[in-house]
Amino acid sequence: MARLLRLDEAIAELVGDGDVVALEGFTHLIPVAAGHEIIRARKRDLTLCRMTPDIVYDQLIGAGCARKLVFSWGGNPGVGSLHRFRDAVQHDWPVPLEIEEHSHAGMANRYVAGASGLPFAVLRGYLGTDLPAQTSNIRTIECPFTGERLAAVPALNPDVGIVHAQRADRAGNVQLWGITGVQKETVLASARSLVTVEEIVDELEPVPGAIVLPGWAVTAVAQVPGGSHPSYAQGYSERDNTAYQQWDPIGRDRERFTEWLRTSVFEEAGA
Amino acid sequence: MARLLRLDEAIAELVGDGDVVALEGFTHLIPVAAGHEIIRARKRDLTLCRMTPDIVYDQLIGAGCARKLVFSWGGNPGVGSLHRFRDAVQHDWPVPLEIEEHSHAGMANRYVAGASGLPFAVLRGYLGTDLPAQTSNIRTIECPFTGERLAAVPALNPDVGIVHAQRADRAGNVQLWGITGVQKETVLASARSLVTVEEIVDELEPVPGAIVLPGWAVTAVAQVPGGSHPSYAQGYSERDNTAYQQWDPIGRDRERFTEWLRTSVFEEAGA
Amino acid sequence: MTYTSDEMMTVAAARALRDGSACFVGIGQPSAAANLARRTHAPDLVLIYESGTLGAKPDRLPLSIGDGILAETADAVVSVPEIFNYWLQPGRIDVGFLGGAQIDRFGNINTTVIGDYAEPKVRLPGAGGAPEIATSCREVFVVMRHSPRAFVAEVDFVTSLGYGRDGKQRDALRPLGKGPTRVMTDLGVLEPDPDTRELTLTALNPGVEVEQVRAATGWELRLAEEITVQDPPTETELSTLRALKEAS
Amino acid sequence: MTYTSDEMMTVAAARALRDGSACFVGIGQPSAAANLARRTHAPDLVLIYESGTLGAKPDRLPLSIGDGILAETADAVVSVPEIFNYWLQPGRIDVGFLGGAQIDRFGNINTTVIGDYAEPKVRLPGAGGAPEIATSCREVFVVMRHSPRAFVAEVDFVTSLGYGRDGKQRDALRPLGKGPTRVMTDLGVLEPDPDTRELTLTALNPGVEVEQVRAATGWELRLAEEITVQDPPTETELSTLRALKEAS
Repeated sequence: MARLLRLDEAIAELVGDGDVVALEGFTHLIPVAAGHEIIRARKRDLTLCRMTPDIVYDQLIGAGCARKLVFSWGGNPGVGSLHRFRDAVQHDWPVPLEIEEHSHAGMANRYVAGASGLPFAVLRGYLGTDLPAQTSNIRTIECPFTGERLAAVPALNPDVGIVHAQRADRAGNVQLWGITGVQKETVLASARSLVTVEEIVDELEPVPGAIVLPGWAVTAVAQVPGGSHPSYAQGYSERDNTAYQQWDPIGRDRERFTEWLRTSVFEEAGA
Repeated sequence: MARLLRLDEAIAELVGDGDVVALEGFTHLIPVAAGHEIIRARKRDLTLCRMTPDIVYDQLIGAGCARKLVFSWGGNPGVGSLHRFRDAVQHDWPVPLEIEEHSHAGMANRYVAGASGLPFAVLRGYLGTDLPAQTSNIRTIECPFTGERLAAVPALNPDVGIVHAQRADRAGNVQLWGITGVQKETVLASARSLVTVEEIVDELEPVPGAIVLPGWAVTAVAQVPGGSHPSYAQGYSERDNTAYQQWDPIGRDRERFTEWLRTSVFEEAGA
Repeated sequence: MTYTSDEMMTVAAARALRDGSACFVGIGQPSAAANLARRTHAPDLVLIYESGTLGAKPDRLPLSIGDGILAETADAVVSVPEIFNYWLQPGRIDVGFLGGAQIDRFGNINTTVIGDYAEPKVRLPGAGGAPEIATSCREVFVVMRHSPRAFVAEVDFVTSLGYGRDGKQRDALRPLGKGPTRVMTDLGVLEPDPDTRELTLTALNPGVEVEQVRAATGWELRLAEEITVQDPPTETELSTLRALKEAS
Repeated sequence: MTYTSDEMMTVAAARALRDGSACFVGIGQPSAAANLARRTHAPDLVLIYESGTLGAKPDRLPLSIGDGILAETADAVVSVPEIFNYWLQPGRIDVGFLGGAQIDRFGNINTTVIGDYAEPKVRLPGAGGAPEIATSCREVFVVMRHSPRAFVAEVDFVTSLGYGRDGKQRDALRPLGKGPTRVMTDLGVLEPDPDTRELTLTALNPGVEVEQVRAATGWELRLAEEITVQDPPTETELSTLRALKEAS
């Protein structure tokens, strides 16, 4: 059974310096509050994994938590670039950032292999692209039946997988619906997992389209209402598109960003 | 968009002699009526695929429709053996039956590879068993990252995949719930697909736990209420456990079976 | 209360399940044992059926691994590929139950064929989920009735790996799981010898003599240094088991 | 009605979509085009977004590929691994839309980096779904604004395969899909030459001169034997497009 913890307790206990950490959520249900708690806890040298690093990863990178980023698309969706990410890659600010880059299909299959207890996954991917030249984590494999050559990627098994969900019951069974992305795979691929939820309820009423992660497959659950803001939790909140736009000028400027960190993360009470 | 056909039209059009045909449904939602229609249509030389061949496969084999069976567990669940299957394997009656045998994990992954457009699937399977010695369709593959050796099985891509579901709308969008087994993979892995449904409705009301197969990914839908009897359709019918027990003495005896075929399949009006 | 040797076997299997563990359940004896455990000492036992039901809580014994009551009472229902790939394969499941037509002295199990594969004396149902249950669950409990035809020196076909035909193959192949740690029968309990992996008598059911077990075993059965006698079923165990069966 | 060159580009992309086909949609221009098509000549167009929504029917333009309105209106919502493995990879999807920072004369697209990968001048978002959209969709439509910085002789980085750096690589690698069959810009339409695969001007937007397109193209642009002029947006197309945008 998952343990019910406060967010700050959970991050303190589950995330260690140098860990491989994945915060997933595909536009929907992004665990932003958990990311901010990682910044507040001043975790360092993390290898951050995420298919679509967006503003919470820009913030983690700008705050100096990350040593490496494993990803497939980094941007502020519908707005533009991630300036903290660019600054780290192009100017090593505040610390150098190593990158390992995949396609979405490659990343998704890395999580699938991780969740499946397999060392690698096979896909029709990366064909004719320059991506395999930049990492040793994209290789080819031959079909033992047809001889055809396909792409192979290694399993991704984070030390800690963090996702946000609509709700959990007191045994830590987690229920999420709407766009469910790669959250199940992230939790199952990770050695430890944390799910932040909008609310903890006595009973999980069935919801069409919902998936349930059994509590015995989750390490910890923390109740963090609004924990995905400015992303959204279907049935609980709407995406705050303005916040995504407002991030752009903050992220562009080191000073404004530093000020934002101070006022919006460090001086904010822990969730 | 899937075409809405009568069951007899659909079988006549979609299933050809010599085809590779999969009827799937894991205890729940077994497309029994479609199997009987294949018998009535006197299809021959089929390669029949199914994880759990049970009484409808016993009937198809006894009726002489099959040349080969690809499977992972053949029995009358909770009752005993499949006597028509045994008679075919042990005494070539009514025709010889070649078999290709896998584990459930192997079969499920063959469908997954088929649905994914990959030539093979990788699994931790068959370790230390005598199964790989009996087929060329279980091989080993080496992880290109760790060097570890794992099992590989080829994709299963039937000519025709047949499943039963609770309902469809008029565009052929199919909805099923409860134990959904390997039905999605079967439909997606097959060149042509037929879904028999309890009812055709104007609108598919969302149901917790339901999956939907879009009509454009399905070839044909046929309305066949009770089409999974003596299996069941959750929300529509209960499993007829007595019928499974009653099958045992019929299946044991060639004459009784032949009589059963005549009265219960051939003389029955097409659905 | 009087009880049958089958009931003793089921009760022994139930007792072996730790509360809070996750158990991959087949139909028949294993399902009865797991459901009995959940209703007695192990209320938080997680029952997983290969049909894709995680955390099923049936109030009667399911009649098949795809019984509707499993889906209706489960914490989650997933596809069959998912149950094998995401749940069984990575080693998340503590205990897998297996049975079969034959088991040999190194715990290998045959559910495929008696006689030659190409010219079978008896064609059995086949592998089902067993090969991967045998290697991916952290440990395997076997429940089978004792007889010389079932407990054989060497199985005709290895459907599920125990410790291998020589007792050493498993250690060489290094699957995730430990393999069959306990074989519970209508006569007693066999466990693999820590060194040779040979199944060895470690416990007797009440009223059973060692000689009876020897006579029902197709190889020269060795005895553990200490052989215990299992407690008979309690009244609660028996009445709970019978109520579960009657409800079906 | 007056219209912008961007509106002409979106309308051209919408017109290229056949009714009843399945379309893998990215955000921005492609989403506008696909939704416009569904509201005009292609009511049965199936919109698929990489967030896992199959058959989404939004009544406004979604603001991201994970906009809640996509899940709420979809025929089915599947996981991200499933959308790539079961739906994109096997070649079920007729048309994939791509755009990018750079496209070269053989239709290769760069969304990764301007300059050297290790020492980038500009670090771009990266690949996303594009590499597999480029090879697994039956054909690819590209929507991009014309400029010499975007339409380059050779891309700095091949994120998504067009016809390869030499125009021949695609035929050697033999992916499922045909590749970029049509590049729709704010000036006109380029299509690959059937022999050389070089992108060639086949149509002009109304009021655009060939010289303008040449000037906006970073390689010596060849002209098809016959160059058509596209019809301007109809009133219906324009008002529908604007209504979709205003609703967002």
